[in-house]
Amino acid sequence: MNMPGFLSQLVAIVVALLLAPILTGWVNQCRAWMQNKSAPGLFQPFRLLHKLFNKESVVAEYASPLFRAAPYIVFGCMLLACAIIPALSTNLPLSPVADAIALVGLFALARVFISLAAMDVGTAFGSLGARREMLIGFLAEPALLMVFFSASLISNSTSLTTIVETLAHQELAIYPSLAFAFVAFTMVLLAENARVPVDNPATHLELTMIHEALILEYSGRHLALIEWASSLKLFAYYCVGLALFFPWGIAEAQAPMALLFALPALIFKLAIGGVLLAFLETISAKMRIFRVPEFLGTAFLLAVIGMLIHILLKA
Amino acid sequence: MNEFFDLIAWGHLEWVLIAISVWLLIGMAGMFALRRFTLVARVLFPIGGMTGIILFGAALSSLFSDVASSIVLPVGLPQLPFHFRLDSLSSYFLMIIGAVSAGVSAFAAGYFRKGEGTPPGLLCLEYHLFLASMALVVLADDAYAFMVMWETMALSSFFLVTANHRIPEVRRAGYLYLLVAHIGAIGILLCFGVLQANTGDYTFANMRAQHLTPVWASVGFVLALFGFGAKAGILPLHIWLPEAHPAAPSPVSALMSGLMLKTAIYGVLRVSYDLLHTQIWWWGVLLLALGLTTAIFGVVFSAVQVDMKRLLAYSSIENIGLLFAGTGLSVLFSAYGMKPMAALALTATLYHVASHAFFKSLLFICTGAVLHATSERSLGKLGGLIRYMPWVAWVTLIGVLASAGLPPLGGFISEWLLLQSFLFTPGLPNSFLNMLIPVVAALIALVAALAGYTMVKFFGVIFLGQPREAKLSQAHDAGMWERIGMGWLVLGCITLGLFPVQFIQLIDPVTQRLIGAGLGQQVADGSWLLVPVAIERASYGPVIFLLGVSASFALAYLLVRWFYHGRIRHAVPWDCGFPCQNARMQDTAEGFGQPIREIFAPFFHMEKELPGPFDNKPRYRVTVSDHFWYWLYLPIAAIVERIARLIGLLQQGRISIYLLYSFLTLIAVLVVVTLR
Amino acid sequence: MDILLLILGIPLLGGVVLAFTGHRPFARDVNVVFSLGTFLAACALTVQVISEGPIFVLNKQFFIDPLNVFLVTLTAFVGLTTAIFSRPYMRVEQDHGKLTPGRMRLYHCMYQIFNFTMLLALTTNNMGILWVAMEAATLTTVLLVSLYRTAASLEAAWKYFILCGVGIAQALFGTVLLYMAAEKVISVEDGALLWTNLETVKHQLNPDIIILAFAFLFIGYGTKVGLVPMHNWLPDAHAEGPTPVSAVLSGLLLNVALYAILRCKVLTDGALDSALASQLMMGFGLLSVVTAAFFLSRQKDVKRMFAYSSIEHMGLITFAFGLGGPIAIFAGLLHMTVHSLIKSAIFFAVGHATQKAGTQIMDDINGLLKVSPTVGWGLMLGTLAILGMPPFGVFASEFLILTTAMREQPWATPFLLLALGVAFASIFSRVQPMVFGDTSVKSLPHSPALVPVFVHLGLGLMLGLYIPPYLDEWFRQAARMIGG
Amino acid sequence: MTEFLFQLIDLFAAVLLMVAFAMISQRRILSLIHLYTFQGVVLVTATVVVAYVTGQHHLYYSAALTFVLKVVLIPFLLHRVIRKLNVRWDVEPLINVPATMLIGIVLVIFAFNLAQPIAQLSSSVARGTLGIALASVLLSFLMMITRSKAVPQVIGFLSMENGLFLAATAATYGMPMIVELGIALDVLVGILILGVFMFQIREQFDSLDIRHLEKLKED
Repeated sequence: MNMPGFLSQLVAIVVALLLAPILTGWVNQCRAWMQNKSAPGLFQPFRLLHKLFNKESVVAEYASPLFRAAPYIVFGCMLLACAIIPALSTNLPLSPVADAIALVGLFALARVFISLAAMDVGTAFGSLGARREMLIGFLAEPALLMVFFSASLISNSTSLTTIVETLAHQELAIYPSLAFAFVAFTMVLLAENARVPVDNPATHLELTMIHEALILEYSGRHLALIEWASSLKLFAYYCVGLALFFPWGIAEAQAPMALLFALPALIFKLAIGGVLLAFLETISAKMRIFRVPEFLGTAFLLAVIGMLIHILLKA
Repeated sequence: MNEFFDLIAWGHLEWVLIAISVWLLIGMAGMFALRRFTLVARVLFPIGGMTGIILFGAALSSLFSDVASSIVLPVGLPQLPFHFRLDSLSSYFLMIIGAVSAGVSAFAAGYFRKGEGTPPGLLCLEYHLFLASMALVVLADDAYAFMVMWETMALSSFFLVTANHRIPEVRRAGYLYLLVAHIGAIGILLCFGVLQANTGDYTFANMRAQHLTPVWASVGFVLALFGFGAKAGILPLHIWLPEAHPAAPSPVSALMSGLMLKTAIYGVLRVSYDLLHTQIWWWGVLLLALGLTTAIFGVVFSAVQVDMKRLLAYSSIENIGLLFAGTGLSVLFSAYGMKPMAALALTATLYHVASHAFFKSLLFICTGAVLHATSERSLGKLGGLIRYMPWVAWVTLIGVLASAGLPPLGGFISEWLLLQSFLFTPGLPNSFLNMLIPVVAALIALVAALAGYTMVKFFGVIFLGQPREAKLSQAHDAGMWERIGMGWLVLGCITLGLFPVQFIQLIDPVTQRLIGAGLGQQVADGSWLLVPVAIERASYGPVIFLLGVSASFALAYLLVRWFYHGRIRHAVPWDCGFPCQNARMQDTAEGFGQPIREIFAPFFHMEKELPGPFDNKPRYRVTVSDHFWYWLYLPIAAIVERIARLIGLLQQGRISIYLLYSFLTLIAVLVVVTLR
Repeated sequence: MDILLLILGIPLLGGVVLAFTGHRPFARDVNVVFSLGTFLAACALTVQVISEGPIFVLNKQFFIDPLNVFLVTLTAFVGLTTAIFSRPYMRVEQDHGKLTPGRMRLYHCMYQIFNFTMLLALTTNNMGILWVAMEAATLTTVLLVSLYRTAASLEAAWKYFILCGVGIAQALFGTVLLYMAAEKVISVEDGALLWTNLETVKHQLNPDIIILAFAFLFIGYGTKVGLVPMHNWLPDAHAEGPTPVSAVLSGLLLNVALYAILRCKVLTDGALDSALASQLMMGFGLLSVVTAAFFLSRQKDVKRMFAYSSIEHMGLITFAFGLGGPIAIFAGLLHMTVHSLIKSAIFFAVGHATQKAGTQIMDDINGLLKVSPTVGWGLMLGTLAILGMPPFGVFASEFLILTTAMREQPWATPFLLLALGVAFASIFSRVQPMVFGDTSVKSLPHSPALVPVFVHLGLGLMLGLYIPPYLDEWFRQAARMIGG
Repeated sequence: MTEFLFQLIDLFAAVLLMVAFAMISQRRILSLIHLYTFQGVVLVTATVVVAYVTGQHHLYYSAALTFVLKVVLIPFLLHRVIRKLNVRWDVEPLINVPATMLIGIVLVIFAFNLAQPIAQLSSSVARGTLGIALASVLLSFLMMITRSKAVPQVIGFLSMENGLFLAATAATYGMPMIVELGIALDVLVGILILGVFMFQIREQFDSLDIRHLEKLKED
């Protein structure tokens, strides 16, 4: 692979690793502000990770190797995901490795492993969490896929870079289909990243928790990896959303220098996105677990309708 | 590589036939060593596995040198001796049969135990007869040979299913299976009756030469769909499948699910692409609709099963549905003359044929191993086996990932290709179909995701968590032969997952032959990237994908160790500080299926038994069964019963009445002949 | 001394001999010996026909042509195997006190005479003699059916006699009309009833008379074929008679009756311009197939069930002949052959099974595989074969019939599909528990004679995979003759 | 003279038909047998006349055969049977007599319509009687259907055979001799067997009412 390509790839990965926890911290901070709480610092997540890494990790006595491997696998998946999503530049040598569909597959892989790990210890909460996680997954995945498809139908491609390039380059056009897709995508994002109204990461209440139940048995470095992975996941979703719906400012393959302008653009977009997310989380209330299928079903339908509209209006 | 193939390029068909006859000989040998267990299990079955590999090699090489060779055996009907022909389509399926059967035979060598109902020699005979007839079905080049082999396949597998016929359920399952198979076979037979077009010449060559009117062609196609659908377990002819697969010994279920169902796909392809020249668009729609309905039905049902083999059986129904959908899409495309798209869809289908063959037989033999270790089939009584049989567990995990359609394994690639081909459909001239497509794609995505759900349940409940029964701690890991078989199949799954480019080169001749287009050239460019159309459009590189994940895995591992530490402490699980944990508190299989039951409630025919608020022995029971029993099969049975009763009234034993019948018949016939 | 007369003479002589010695213990072997003689003679005849072609003897009173040569051999063969089978079978029956020595004498005597009458019906060239032979066959089998002298067997025999007697009477009327039509064309001196003569002048026969004659002949002989709705005697006779008799009834007598119809059909088709005869045969054939299939699903008695299956198959064969065309008729002839082989094999196996279990009620017969694997497999394979599972010959013929019907008479195929499906479901659901599963009965003193079963099944298997060239040639010539 | 003889043949045929009707209406078994014998006599005479008119010598033989068989032997056997089993009592038909008669008349018309066109084609002098023959065959068939005791049923069977014989004579001056012999033999053996059966039925069911023979059926 050529040198600038390698460079931008490396930059993308490092940026992802660094920005992801900050994004999480930023979202928490905004939410705290909106809820009139005193906010933790922007770098709180890094401190948390550092603390956890330092702790020794306590593992259930009859946990299988799968349990200990899972965090690394999940982390790996999320890192790869961030590496192939054109957040800063479309000149990513790794990008052809996995297109939009493969990206969804990647998320699914991570989800399967974390759920299996949760079942491995064999506690009541673990299996409960695994079940709920898979329940959300099997509804969110197709919805996400449909979102990608309505973008792919416009750009006649499932490769993320091509999608971004086509969307970014053509003169400004209104895509109703993309509007639908955007709403759907937002709902999926909320569900996938364990956000209110689907899940509330801030509680360990048996009736409500999903993501927390999954990682209940983890501690120390394993927990740290998982936390990092989940913030990477949030970051990845943001980048996907930005790439699909606000692809402006992303550097082209031809112009390596554009990276310098791409980074501030990205940070700016992320910041706004964070505020919006915090806002959403603040105004909406946690819903009962059995309503989640309806929520995600709506997202799914919206995405499908988006595709239909595209085919109807050829736009 | 290729010069090696050139070396043995002479007479692929002969090689194939030699391999098949070796199988038959082994069967005969089993007949003579009826009760000599060690000989049968440790010698004959491994030889059968070897033969499978030979078949695999022969078929592979014939795929590379794409020349159809045929042979006529001096058996069969006088004017219609058995014709056999080895073209790319048949060699592709032969290759899969050979490869998969090799693994399954090796497993079977270690699987069959002493004193299980049928004597081992007989099992050996039926088993190898089954393999041989499957191979010959794919080879057959005239209707009679095809039908004979087809029914022999059904018959031998029936006897294998009923190997343990002391159990009434097994008998019932076998009966149901053979009945559906036979009725389906009659359908296929009638289809050939249409295709031969009154020439009285039943060779496929003649059928290819015929040019049928669209009406007759459609009649033939529908009959074929009925017949092959019955064998494949397409809705609503699927009921035999979830009965027969659990009843059969695991290697047999592996063969049935992994290979026999594929022969039905082969039949559909053979009829609709080879024997019939032109496709009509609504055939494709029909296939698509049936396939998707079946797929969703299958996956939803498999998600709520509590018997591990039933779960896999329903998942087979789901995969068959996907295969039919893919076929339907390619038929649709080729009906509109969009050859490259048709080739893409067909490639996806054939790829899935291969990967499903591997991972499903792998999963089935894994359940076999579990069954032997624990003698438990119900998920509710398993759990935690990864500690006692780690080998089987990890092998199963790979199968599960492949079956869940996750990258970087085989199942994902076929679904990926299928979805790619769906993204082409806006090119279709028919706008109504264009509208259809997003829905279809969405459904496929849904099915794939649900498959993931099911597979997590399958693996998690069997192997993870704590053992739900005390005896499970005595479970032993698989033996040598079983490991060899599993290892071989795992190898297949991984290869299919990591080297799609190379494997599509094998599918290329098939699509070239059937459709006249193929992905071979296109794909060959990016050797590590799978590029079906153009690099801008879509690409996927499993190897790099795997490398990426594992690299970051390793990186994270090392860095953590480097900057921090690797200290670890073992303790009782925390579980929110819950004091008294026991295995019964884990999610049961029913529990895991419950959300699906709630969401897809209309799919199921459920009987619930809920505890009242005040009963001191509260009991919760829910049984899920198939609507089609109550909508279709029981009514049919009732109607037949009623008609039979009415006809029975004809014969009430009074001789005067009998005489009256004859008398009236005589009068009637006389009237007829005089009025002529 | 002509071989043809030898074939007729041996069983007749056997009948006479056994009429005096039939009650002795060695009579069983004598019976086998005579049947063997008949069979050997038939083989010799076959060889002669293969070498020299059609034969006439006694100024054309008897003849052998492609249509009846294989039937003659088949009859002699099944007669032999049935005799072999009945050795241990009847011995056991006698031990059980079901039969007195006198009855054994009657049985052996009548068995030979019955063979004689069937061979006579097959080989005679004279339509009148054909009728006489058919009637005689009825009389002998009536005695055989009523052999046990139980109330049920008497009832069955009575019904058999009355129904078939009346039917046969219609056939006689038909024969008279045939004669009437014939004597206008052929002078009475050179045999106006000789089939060969009629066949040469069939185009000149008066259609009005011939069609009427055919109506009577079809009803008459059709009663013996067991076509619905004249079939009512058949299940009773099969169920209540001794099993060897059921075997020969199903395996041979029905064939011979159908053979008679075929002979008449050839003449009718020649005389008529319309295909009325074929339509009649198709209609009655289809009716029989469907009705019998539905009857099957309610049976409790195993022999009765297989009797209905015989009706079904006879219906199918009749339908095939009605269908016409070289392939369908070829298939019909093939089906006649294989059906008689397989069905008699099934009856052999069933006989042993019922003797073991001591009942004919299927619900009381379980786990044959456990008590005697050979009987079990014999029954299972036989059933699968008769249900049209390849590679047995039945499948070959059904394959040809159905594929031809699909393009010739598409309207009929749904009925056939339905009937075959119902028949499969009904029979197999009964037989499977009989063969499989567990049981507690113990085996019998005399070892069962299972060689016949497996020889028959083997032949049935062979005909599914390989048909000898001369047999094929006969089938084709016969098909040409019948197809006109 | 021959004219008169021809009319005589037709007269005999008519008598046969009448006898058939009489049999349907007749209730007493004994007189049924008498009627059967009488039918035989008429048949023989008719045959003789035809033989005389046409000079067909083999008709004399078959007439003699018929006489021996149907006028002497079979009636004698029947008499013995009913004396042994003493069943000379009345039998009530399943359908009452007038109805049967009506059906019979319809049958006769049907038979005539059926036979006329063919009879024209016959070269026989007695061609007119073909219809009558067919009619009496059908009538005996009807009788067998309606009667519910064994003996009348057998008699119906036999008189049907008579009708057939008449048909043979009328249409074609009788069948070839060999066939005639065969038929006669069959009839004789048949009646013997039936006789034996009647004794066994009697001892099994201690009655000759065939309504006891209804055990074998689909349930």
